[in-house]
Amino acid sequence: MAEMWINMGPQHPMTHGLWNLRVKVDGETIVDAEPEVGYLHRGIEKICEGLTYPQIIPIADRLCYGSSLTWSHLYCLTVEDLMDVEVPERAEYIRVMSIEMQRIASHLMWLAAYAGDLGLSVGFTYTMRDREVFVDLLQALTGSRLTYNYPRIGGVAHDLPPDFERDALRAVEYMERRLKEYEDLFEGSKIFMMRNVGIGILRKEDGMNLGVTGPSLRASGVSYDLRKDMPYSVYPEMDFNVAIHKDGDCYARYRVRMDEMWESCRIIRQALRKMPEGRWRIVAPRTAPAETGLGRVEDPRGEAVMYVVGDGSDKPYRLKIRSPIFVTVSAAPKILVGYKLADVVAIMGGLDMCIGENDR
Amino acid sequence: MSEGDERGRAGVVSIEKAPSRIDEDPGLRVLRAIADSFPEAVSGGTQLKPGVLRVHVERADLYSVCRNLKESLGFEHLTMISAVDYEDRFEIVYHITSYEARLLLELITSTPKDDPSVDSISTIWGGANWQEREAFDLMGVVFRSHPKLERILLPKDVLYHPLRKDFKG
Amino acid sequence: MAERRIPKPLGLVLRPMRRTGKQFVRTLILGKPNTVLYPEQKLDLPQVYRGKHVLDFKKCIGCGNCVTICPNDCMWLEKVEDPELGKIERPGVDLGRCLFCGLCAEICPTVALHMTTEFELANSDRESIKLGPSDIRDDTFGPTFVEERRTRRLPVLDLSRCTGCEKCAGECPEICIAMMPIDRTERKKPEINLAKCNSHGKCAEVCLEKALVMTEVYESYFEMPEPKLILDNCSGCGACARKCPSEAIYMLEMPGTEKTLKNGKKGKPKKRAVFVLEKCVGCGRCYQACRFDAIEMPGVRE
Amino acid sequence: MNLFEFCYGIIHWLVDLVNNLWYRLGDTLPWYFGDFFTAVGDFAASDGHLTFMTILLECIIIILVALINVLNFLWIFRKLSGRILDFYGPYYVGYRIGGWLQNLADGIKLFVKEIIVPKKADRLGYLLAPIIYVGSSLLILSVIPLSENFGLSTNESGEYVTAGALFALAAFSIAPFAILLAGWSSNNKYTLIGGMRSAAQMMSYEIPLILCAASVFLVAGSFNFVDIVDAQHDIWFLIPLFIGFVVFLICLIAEVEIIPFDLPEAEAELVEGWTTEYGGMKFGLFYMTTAIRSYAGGALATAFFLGGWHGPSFIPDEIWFLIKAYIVYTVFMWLTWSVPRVRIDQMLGVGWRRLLPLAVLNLFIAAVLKSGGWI
Repeated sequence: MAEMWINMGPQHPMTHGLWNLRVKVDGETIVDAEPEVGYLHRGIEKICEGLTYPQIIPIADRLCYGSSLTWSHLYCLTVEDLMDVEVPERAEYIRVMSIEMQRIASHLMWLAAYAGDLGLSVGFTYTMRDREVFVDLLQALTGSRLTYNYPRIGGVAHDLPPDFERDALRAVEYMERRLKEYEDLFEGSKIFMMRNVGIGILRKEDGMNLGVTGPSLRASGVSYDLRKDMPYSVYPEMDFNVAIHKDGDCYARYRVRMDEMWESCRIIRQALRKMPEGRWRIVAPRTAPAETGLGRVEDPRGEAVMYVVGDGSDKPYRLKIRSPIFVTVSAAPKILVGYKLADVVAIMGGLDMCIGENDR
Repeated sequence: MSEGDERGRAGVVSIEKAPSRIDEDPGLRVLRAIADSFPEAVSGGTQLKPGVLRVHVERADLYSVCRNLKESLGFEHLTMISAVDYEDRFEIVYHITSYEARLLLELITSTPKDDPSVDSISTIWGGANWQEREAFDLMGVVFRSHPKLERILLPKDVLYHPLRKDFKG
Repeated sequence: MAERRIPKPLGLVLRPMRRTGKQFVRTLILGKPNTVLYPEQKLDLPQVYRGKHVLDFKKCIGCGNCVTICPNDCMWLEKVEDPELGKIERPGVDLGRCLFCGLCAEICPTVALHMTTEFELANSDRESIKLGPSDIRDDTFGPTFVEERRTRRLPVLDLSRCTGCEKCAGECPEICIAMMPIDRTERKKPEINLAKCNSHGKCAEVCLEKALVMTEVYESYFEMPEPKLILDNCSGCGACARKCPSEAIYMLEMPGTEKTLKNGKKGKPKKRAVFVLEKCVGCGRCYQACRFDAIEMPGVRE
Repeated sequence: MNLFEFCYGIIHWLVDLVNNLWYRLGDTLPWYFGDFFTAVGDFAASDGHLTFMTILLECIIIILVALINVLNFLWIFRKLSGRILDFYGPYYVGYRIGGWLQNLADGIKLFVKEIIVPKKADRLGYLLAPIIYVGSSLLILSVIPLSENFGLSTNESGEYVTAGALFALAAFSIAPFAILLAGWSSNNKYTLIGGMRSAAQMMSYEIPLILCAASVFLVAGSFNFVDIVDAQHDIWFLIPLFIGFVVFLICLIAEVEIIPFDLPEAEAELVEGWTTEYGGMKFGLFYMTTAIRSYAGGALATAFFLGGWHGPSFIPDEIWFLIKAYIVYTVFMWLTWSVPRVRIDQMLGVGWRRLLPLAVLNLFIAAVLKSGGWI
């Protein structure tokens, strides 16, 4: 068969969201790939220039449907850096706990999508079912199921609801039981290992050069986790490990995310134990000085950065968002070439795409 | 490191004021190294807070400074490229990370309004490729000798650069 | 980090089949599947859930802060006539544009706007999801809602009753009240430093005219803009005082500005606006009402 | 009484009923009309006509039974997958009978949809493909008897097609042609790749499948279903030919195209594979045919390895056969929901490198057993 271009997207079951991966195949083997993005460009950076600082928080939630809390948290961190706001300690702990819950929920959603891509329907429904536990917790905490709008500049919106601690611990225990089940379900199956081990290898040098971050980079053997390396919030107080794997293939990426879920469970326990009493919110200033602020967090998908320029008014002059997936996708051709057509879903699924933050 | 030290801006130290501590702090050491290698191109090196540095660089020397940063100072990861449209200039801000030293360097270069162009650094950091395309797409900054400087988020036939301040709706 | 147990896929596909078999037995024999059969069964939603809005007409003062904070411009103020409350302005919500972010309920200075757990809001046309003030009115919802925001008992000043006797300033144990003269009116008003006040209530006790009354005030998490009067531009028309939803603006006469009429008598003196900023909710409606550029409000969206 | 006798009785009764009228007309009308009616009556009462009509009626009954089975299969498929995947499955349509009517409702819905042919598709091939696919799959069912008495036979003694099993396997392997035709004529890259994959897959899994069947034929000494099942009266072939059974099941999964071997319609990479361009009832036919082929596969496995309709006599033979076929299908479904999809090269590797040697080994075992006289 002659070489031909195949459009995988913008409306295709492989693409989680609106984007287009054009692959050139020779028979079943990929010889070239070219991602095309921008189908979901909403101009959030421009929208934010016309909104006041508190109004942007719900907009920042809309950046990523998988882990919206991380983005509003990042936005609040950035603006607090710009305004020099000191956040109460209880708020910091609540934030850390909630974004770790969000990380678990996001990774479970990734696992669900990944399993669905590989054709493992059971993986899809079981993980989505267990994600529901954490979504319910976050709903009880924040009042919404997907776009939480929970962090505020100078704290968080609500205090913990009654009995939250008990429910959270129960959920964490449940999750740890479930994670073992997933290991049986995924790694226990020969076919899953056949589809993953040795597929889509991203070498360490390539990953570092191409700016890949997050689990995808850690799966290649680079220990770069902002929670450890450049700690923000109360992460220095937490005892956790950075999940690293050295192979750089799809299995390593899967493994890193699974390990991160274990570590997140640990962090949630610690945060609940160490949670101090006190205020969870302070009054934030309305206007920001004419300086720049920078916030960086470890998103479930990688290193998320916001850079905000204030001009003395109550609206940001410029808000730049660094999406981890945007950079990771640009590395996709490097990973894809040489593998089979069916591996595209495993590789791209393993990178955990989120087009909302990618196109902004 | 206590939380107050980490967050507050009280730790802003310029190189000239505290020469005795240069060798203790890795950030200041990096600032000094940059300033030594490119005495004319680099100005205003400050440490905003522990682990975050800021350096202004002339746009003509941007490429060589970046090459030096990657090859001798161990800044292996380009985090972000952001372009800001000020009233009198465009500022292109590069956030560059060093995995080893745990440093973030904010490299700022500015271009005049009528000629928003800088050298592309996508040959140094491959991750700069798409970010430069994005900056070109949304802000209209031209990156010279970029391998494929096309619009990326907007359709190919759009005539404007929406993040510029003179673009209204 | 420590290597975790990685199961060897020895049984080819038996291990996952065992898991699914367990699940099968669990759902088929031992219990029901996890699904919630939606129209018959519904999830229990927490109180903080952000669903449809309800507005307590009696608590609402019509300040429009909710309209200002809304990121999507989906709220508006509408004039309604109520048999009890008279001609008032109350907000409406366009649910077709609403983000359900809850900022409107959060900023409400009198906790009149809430979001309920009602989420079945779909309708067949766009006009019917545009809810006017009467559609979201529910005066009975407020008491059932546990408000998280704290209240403080604060002295609230009614300037029209104040005689400037300075008793309150003398009584305050925290010395947070200072009598400040009001320009060109030959009167004084107590300025209360709310940050220092710890709700003793002594000032209200000694006030003979009941100008200072201790009232429960919800504390706000938002720093609101404060109006500034440019006295030279003020014509004394009183438009701002009529518009002010929290009655924080008083029109005081300025002695010595009377015009001499033709018959030699003196007319009425000119008036000026005086702000009691402790009561201000920062809505900026005075700024919009003023046609003489006498009020500055830094940072209010045009 | 077997099915032929049953149908013959019905037809005979019907012809008698109508012939009353015919002969009376022949008697009363003038000669030139009367002769004609008498001749019609004579023709209707002739042996050839009666046998032909009997076989037609048999076909209709068998297709009806098969379609009801297919509905059952789809219902089991959806209900079982619901239970395994932790949701309810069909629930409201036919609430009292566990949502059984859901498939009927879906069928009606698909049936009233517009027939759309893509503009650049090859019209003839595009429309012919579902017909070939369904037709060939129904052909399989025509020769599989549910018991000694329930099957398509052409004479009163109830003998079935002599080489029925061979015919069934032959009809089973017409499908790749239809799939390739569908994939090619749709003029779409996904369908093309899906069709190619399907052809490669079915051809490579055909060989172990037939080798396993051959071991059964060898041991039973016949191509006839009744003989094969009778040969299992003492011991099911499952026990001596266990390897063959496992290989046969795996090959059946590949032939039926369900996960883990549903590469031709791998939805994550090829949208819907070779059925991408098909909509409405054409898609419905494909969907239904998957169930027909599952049923056929289960029936073949039952007849070849699981002792056919043998079982304790408190349940009728036909029901025993169906129960076994359903259990085979249930195991398919269980496996389907537990594992991901394999890749095409891995799949072909498994087919040629693992299953083919195993099938040959199984044939060897069968030959040894047969020649040793142990079975």
